[in-house]
Amino acid sequence: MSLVNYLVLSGILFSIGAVTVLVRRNAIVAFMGVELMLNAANLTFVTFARMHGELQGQVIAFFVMVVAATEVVIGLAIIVSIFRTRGSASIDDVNLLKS
Amino acid sequence: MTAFVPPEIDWAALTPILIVLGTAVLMVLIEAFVPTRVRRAVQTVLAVVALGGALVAVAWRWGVVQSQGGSELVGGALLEDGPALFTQGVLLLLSFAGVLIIADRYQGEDAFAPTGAAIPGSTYEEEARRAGLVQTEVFPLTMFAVGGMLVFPAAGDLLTMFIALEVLSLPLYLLSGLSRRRRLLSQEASLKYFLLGAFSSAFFLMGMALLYGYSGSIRLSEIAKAVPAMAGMDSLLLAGVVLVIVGLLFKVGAVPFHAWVPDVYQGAPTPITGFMAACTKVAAFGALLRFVYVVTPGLTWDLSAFLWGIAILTMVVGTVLAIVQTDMKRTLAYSSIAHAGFVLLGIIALDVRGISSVLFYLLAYGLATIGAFGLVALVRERDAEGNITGEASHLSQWAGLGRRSPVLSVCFALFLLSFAGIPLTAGFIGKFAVFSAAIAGGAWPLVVIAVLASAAAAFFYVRIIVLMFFTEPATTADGRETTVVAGEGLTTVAVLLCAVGTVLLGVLPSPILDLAASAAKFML
Amino acid sequence: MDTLNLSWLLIAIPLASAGVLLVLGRRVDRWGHWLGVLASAASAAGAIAMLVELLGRGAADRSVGVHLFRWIPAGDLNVDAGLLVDPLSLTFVLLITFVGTLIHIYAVAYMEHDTDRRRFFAYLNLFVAAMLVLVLADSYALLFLGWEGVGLASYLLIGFWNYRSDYAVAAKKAFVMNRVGDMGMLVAMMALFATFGSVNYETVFAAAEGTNQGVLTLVGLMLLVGACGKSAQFPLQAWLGDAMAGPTPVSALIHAATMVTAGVYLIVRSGPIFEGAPTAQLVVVIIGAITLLFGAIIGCAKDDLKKALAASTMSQIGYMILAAGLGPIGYAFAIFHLVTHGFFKAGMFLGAGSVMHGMGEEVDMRRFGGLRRYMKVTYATFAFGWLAILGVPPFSGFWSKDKIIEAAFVGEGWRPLVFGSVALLGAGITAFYMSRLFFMTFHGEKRWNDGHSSTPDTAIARTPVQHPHESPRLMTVPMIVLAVGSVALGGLLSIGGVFTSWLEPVTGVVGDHEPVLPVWLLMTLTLAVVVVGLVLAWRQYAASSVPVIALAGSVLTRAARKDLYQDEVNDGLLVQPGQYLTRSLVYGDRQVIDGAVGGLGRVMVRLGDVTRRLQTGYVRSYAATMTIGLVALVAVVLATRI
Amino acid sequence: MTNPYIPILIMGGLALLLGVGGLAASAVIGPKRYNKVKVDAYECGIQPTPHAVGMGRFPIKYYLVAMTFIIFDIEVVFLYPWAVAFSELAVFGLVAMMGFLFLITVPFVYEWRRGGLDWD
Repeated sequence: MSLVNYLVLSGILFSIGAVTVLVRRNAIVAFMGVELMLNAANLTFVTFARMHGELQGQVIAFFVMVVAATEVVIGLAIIVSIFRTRGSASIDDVNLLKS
Repeated sequence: MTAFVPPEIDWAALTPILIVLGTAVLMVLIEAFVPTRVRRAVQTVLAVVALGGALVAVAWRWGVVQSQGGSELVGGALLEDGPALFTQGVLLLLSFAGVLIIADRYQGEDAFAPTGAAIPGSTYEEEARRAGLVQTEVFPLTMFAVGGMLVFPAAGDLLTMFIALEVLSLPLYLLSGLSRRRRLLSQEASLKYFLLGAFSSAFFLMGMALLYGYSGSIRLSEIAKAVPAMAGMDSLLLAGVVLVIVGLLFKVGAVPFHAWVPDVYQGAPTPITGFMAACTKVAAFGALLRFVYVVTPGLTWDLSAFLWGIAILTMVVGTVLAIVQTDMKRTLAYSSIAHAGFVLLGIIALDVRGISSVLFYLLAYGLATIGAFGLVALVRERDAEGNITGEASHLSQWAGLGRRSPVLSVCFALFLLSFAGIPLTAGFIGKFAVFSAAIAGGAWPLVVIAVLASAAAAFFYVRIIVLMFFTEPATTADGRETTVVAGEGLTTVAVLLCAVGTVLLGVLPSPILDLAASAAKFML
Repeated sequence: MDTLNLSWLLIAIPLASAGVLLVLGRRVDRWGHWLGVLASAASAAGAIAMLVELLGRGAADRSVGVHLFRWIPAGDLNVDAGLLVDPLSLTFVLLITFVGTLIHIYAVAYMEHDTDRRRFFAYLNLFVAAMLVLVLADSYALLFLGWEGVGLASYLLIGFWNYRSDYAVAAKKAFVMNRVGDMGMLVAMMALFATFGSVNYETVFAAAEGTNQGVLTLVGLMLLVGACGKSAQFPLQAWLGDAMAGPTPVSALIHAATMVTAGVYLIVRSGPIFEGAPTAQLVVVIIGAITLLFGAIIGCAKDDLKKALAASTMSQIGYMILAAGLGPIGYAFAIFHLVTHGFFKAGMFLGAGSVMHGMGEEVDMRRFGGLRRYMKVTYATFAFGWLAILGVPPFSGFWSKDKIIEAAFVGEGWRPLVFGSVALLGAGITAFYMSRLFFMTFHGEKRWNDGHSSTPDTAIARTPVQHPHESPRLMTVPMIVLAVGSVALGGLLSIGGVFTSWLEPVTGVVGDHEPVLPVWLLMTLTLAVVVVGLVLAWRQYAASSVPVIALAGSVLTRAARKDLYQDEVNDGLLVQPGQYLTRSLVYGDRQVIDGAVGGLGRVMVRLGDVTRRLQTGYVRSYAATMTIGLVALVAVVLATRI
Repeated sequence: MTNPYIPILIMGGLALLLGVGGLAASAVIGPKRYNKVKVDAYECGIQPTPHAVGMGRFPIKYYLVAMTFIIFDIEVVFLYPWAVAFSELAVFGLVAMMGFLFLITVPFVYEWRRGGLDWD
C-alpha cells in the first residue's frame, strides 16, 4: 500500500480536527478537535519516518504525545474552572471580551 | 543501525537556561515544603536572583561567543550564537522588570486570585481572601515560561522549537486566568488564549511534519540545505514553511492571527499582560527571525507576497483598531499588534541590518511595554466609600491624571512617545533602524505604509497624553474616582528601569546598536 | 576654529542650568533666577565670540560643520549629531541669545511675586537650549529634536499657570495643532530619507537639484505644514491667540521673537528643496499672503492688548513667509524682517507686560487710556516699537518691510500684482491697528478708575481702583535696549547691504530684480497707506473718545473679534462631521477626543469601527479568521509556483 | 496459502455479530421499566456525586486523579523505548532517564504536599 494514503488520511484527520474547532460549541469537544489535529500530525511524522527509512519521526511522535497530554491537563483545568463558574462549557458563552 | 553516540553537552553554554529552569523546579519544591508565611518572600528573592544570575551568565557567554564564535549544543538541538544570546539577554532583562511588577502588592494584595480554582464570588473565595492566601505558584509558572522563552530563539531544530513554544505558552495560559479582580474576564481570556494557542500550535506541528517529510530532518540547517533541491515536492516545502511561520506569527500577534491579543491582554492580570506582551513577543520574534533567515533565503520570491501582505495588514489593522478602543489595555494591545507589523519590516528586509534592527526594536518595544503595563496596574478605581477596587482601565478614567500624579503620567507619556517613535526615545531609534533596514532590503513601499501607519498611530498615543494632561477629570455619578496606588516599591523600581532604558536608548543608542550589529549573524 | 568647536557649549550651558534648577528644586529658589539669566548671558557671549570668529573669515569659509557624535548608526545609513554654524544659523543664535537674555532679566522683576519663579526660569532656559538646537542643527533629524523641544517648553510655559482651566485649554490647543505640524515634519523627513538616504542638510541639498519634482513638492508641502503649525500660519493659526495666556515674558520671547519664527527659518533653510518645487513655493506665498491679511484683520478688532499683539505677530510672520516663498530674492529680507521684528515686537510685548504690571493685570485696552503721563519710559519705548512696525523711516521696520513689499512686486504675470497689493494693503491695515492699539493705551482720556469717584461713568467706577506706575528698573532697561534696536538696527544693517551680503553664503547671490512698478512709487505708496491707516486710527481712537464697552460693530468687526471664526470653522469642517458620523454608529467619546483638529482621527475611527466588528468575542470566529487567513496564505504562496 | 488477513476478518465479523446481536436482542425482547436508580450515572458502585450545576460543588478529586494518571501514563511513553535500548544507551541513557524521573517526581511531591492525593 502506498504511503501516500497515510498522508491523505492524516490530511483528512487534520481537517476534521480543524473543522471541529470551528463548528463545535462545547469547549471540550473543540479541544478534542485540537487533539485530533495533533494526532494527524503524528501520523504524518510516522509516515514520513517510514518513507525516509529512519526513526526520528517516530521519536518526534512520542514528544508530541507528551505535549498533547500536558495540553490536556492545562486545558481541562481551564475549562473546568470556567464550567464551575458558569455552569456551561460552551465557548459561545464566553464573549464578555470584545471590542 | 548505527551505534548510539551520546551527544556532547556543553554545560557551561547551557548555564543561563539551566539557572532559570532549575530555579523553576526548585520553586515547585518550595511551594511544597516552605511554610505559607515566608513563601512569597522566598519566591520573590529567588526569582530576582535567578534572573539576575542568568543575565550575568548570558553576558559571560556573550564574551565567549564573541571570541570563539557560536557553537551547537546538545547535538544541535540548541544553538549558541549572537542573535540567540542577544535575545536571551533582552528577555532576561525584561522578565526581571516583569517579575518585579508581578511580585508587587498593594495593601497586602497582589494582582492574582488567592485561589485560582475557586468559583468567582463564592464564599470559599472570600474566605481565602480574608485568610490572606497568596497564589505564589505564579512565580514558578513565570520562571517556566521564561525558561521556554530562552530556549525558543536558540532552538536549532523544529522539535526543540515546538517544545519551547509549549513550555512558554502553557504557564501563560494559566497565568492569564488568575486575575484577582474581574475573574470572569480573566478566565475567559485564559480559555480563549488556550484554545487558539493550541489550535495554532497544531498548525505549527503540521508544518513541521511537512518539512520533515520534505527534507528528512527537522534540523533548521538541514532543511535549509534541502531547500534548493526542490525535488518535485515543492508544495510540501512551501506549505510546511507557511504553516510553521503561521504558528510563530500567532505568537507575535500578526494579523490575521491576532484576534486573541486584545481579549487576552485585557482579561489577563495586568502584570502578566505586561510580561506576556513584552517577553512572548521578543521570544517569538527571535524564533521567527531565526527560521526566516536560516531556512527561507532560498524562497524569498515565493514568500515575499505572503510576508508583505501580513506586514501591511498587521500595521494597518493594529493602528486603525487601536484608535477606536476605549479601554487602556485594549488600546495598548492593538498598539502591540501594530508594533508587530513594524518589526516584520525588519524581518522582511532579509539583510544583516534587518537582524540587528529587529533585535534593537524588540528591546525598545519591550521596555516601553513592561513599563506602560506596570503603570496601568497602579491606576485604580476608588468607590464612594474610599475602597480601592479594580484597575481604572477605561480611557476616560485617565483624564486629568497628569495633575494628580505627575510623575506617573510623565513616565507613561514617555512610554507612549516611545511607542509613537518620537525622537529622543528608544522607539524612534528602533523605528528608524527597522525602516532603514527595510529600505536597504528594497521594501520601500512597505516603509511608506509603515510611516503613514505610525503617523496615524501617533494620533492615539497623543490622544492619551492630551487626555492625561489637558483634560478635566471626569466625575461619575456613583462617586467612583480614579486614584493611583503606590505598591511596595517594586513596580516603581521596574518602571524606572524601563523609563531610564527608554531614554538612554533614545539619546545614546550607539552602544546597544553596535552590540546588536555584532550579534547579527545566525549560525547555520 | 576653536571657538566654533565649542559651539555645543551654547546649548549645553542653558540646558545644564535648566537641569540644575529643576533638580535642586526649592533649595535654589533664592538665587535660581539669576543662574538662569547668567546661563542665557553666557550663551549670548559665546554667540558674539562666534560672530567675531566668522567675521574674521572670508565669505566662502563662513559655513562650518561641527561634528559632535554619531547619533544613530544603522549600517551605512548614519545620522550624526552635528552643528552647522553659518551666517543664517548664527543670525538666529544672536537673536535668540541676545533678546532671550534681555527677557530673562525682565522676567526677574516681572515674576518676582510668583512662588514658582525658579521653575519658570528653568523652562525659559530649556526653551533657549532647544531653540538653539533647532537653529544650529545640521540635519533635519536634529532640527526636529529642537522643534519638539521648543514645543515642549512652549506648552510648559503657556500652561505655567495651569491652575486656571482656560490656560490649560490654551496649552492643549497649542499642543494638538502643533502635532498636526509635526506629522508634516515627520512625513517630510521620511520622504527625504527614502529619497536621499539621509536627512543631513548637506547631502540633501546637494542631491536636491535634479531630483524628481513630485518628491520635492511633497517634501516642500509637508515642511510647510510643519512651518504652519509652529509659526501659527493659516490654517493652523488658532493656537497663538490663546497662547497669550502664558506669562508675558513668554509671549515676548517665544510667541513673538523666536519660536514662532522657526517656520520661516525652516523654509529659508530648505531653500534648495523649495527652489526645485515651484508649486510648493507658490503655496508658501499664498499661505503667507492669507495669514498676513488674516492676522491684520483680527488685529483691528481685538480689545485684549496681548491678543492684538499676537494677531500682529501672526500677520508679520505672514510677511516673512511670503518673502521666504518668493525664493532667493526674498530669503534675506525674510530673515532681515525676522530680526527687526524680533526686536520691536519683543519690545512691545515687554511694554505690554509693563502696562499690565502697572494696571493690576488688566488687558482690556478699553480700560486703559492716557497712560503716557504715568508710564513715561514704557510709553517712549513702546512708541519706538510702534513706529518701527509701521515702517516709518528711518526706524527698523521700514528697512525690512519695505524690501519685502518691493520683492513681492517682482516677477511676471498676475503674481506680483496680487501678492504686492496684498503686502501693500497689509501695511496699511497694520498701521491702522497698531496705531489703534497705541492710542487706546497711551493717549486719549483715561478710562480706568483712579479712585476719585468724580467720574460719572458708572461702568468705570465699578472696576477696581488702579494706580498706574512705572515698572522697576529691571524691567525698563531691557525695554530701552530693545527700543534702541527698534530705532537703529534696521538702518545700521542696511548700510551698504551689510546684512544681505552677510547672508549671501546661505541664500545665494541675487542679481538685481526690477519690481513691476518703480521703486520710488512703491515707497511712496507704502508710506501713503501707512499714513492713511495712522490718521484713521488717530481720528477714531485718540481724537475722539473710546467707549468703555465695545459697540456691536459691523459684521466684519464682529467676525474679526471672533478670530474670523477660526475655531468655528475648525469645529464645523473637521470636528463636527466626524463626530456626527461616529456618533451615529457608535457612541461618541467626545470626552476623550475633543481636540480642535480631530478630522483625520475621525476618519480613522470610522474605518476602525467597520473592522472592529470582526472582534466579536467568539472563540470560534477567531479560529475561523485564523483558518481563512491560513488557507488564503497557503493558496497565495502555492500560486506563486504556478 | 490464502491471504493471512482472512481469519482476522472472520474474527472481526464474529465480534461484530455478537456485539450488535446482543444489543439488538436486549432492545427487542428485554422489558423496559426505568426507575431513578436505573438511569443514574454509574460510578463504580459508590454513591454518585451530585451534579455540578445548581449544587455549587464539583467533584474536583476525579479531575485531579485523572490528571495525575495522565502524567504517569506519559512517563511510560519514554520509559518503554528506553528500556528496550537500555544496554545500548548505557550510562548516558541511565543518567538522562533518572533526571527525567526526578523532574516527574517534583510535581508529584508538590501535589502530595498540597493535599492533592487526599481523598477526603
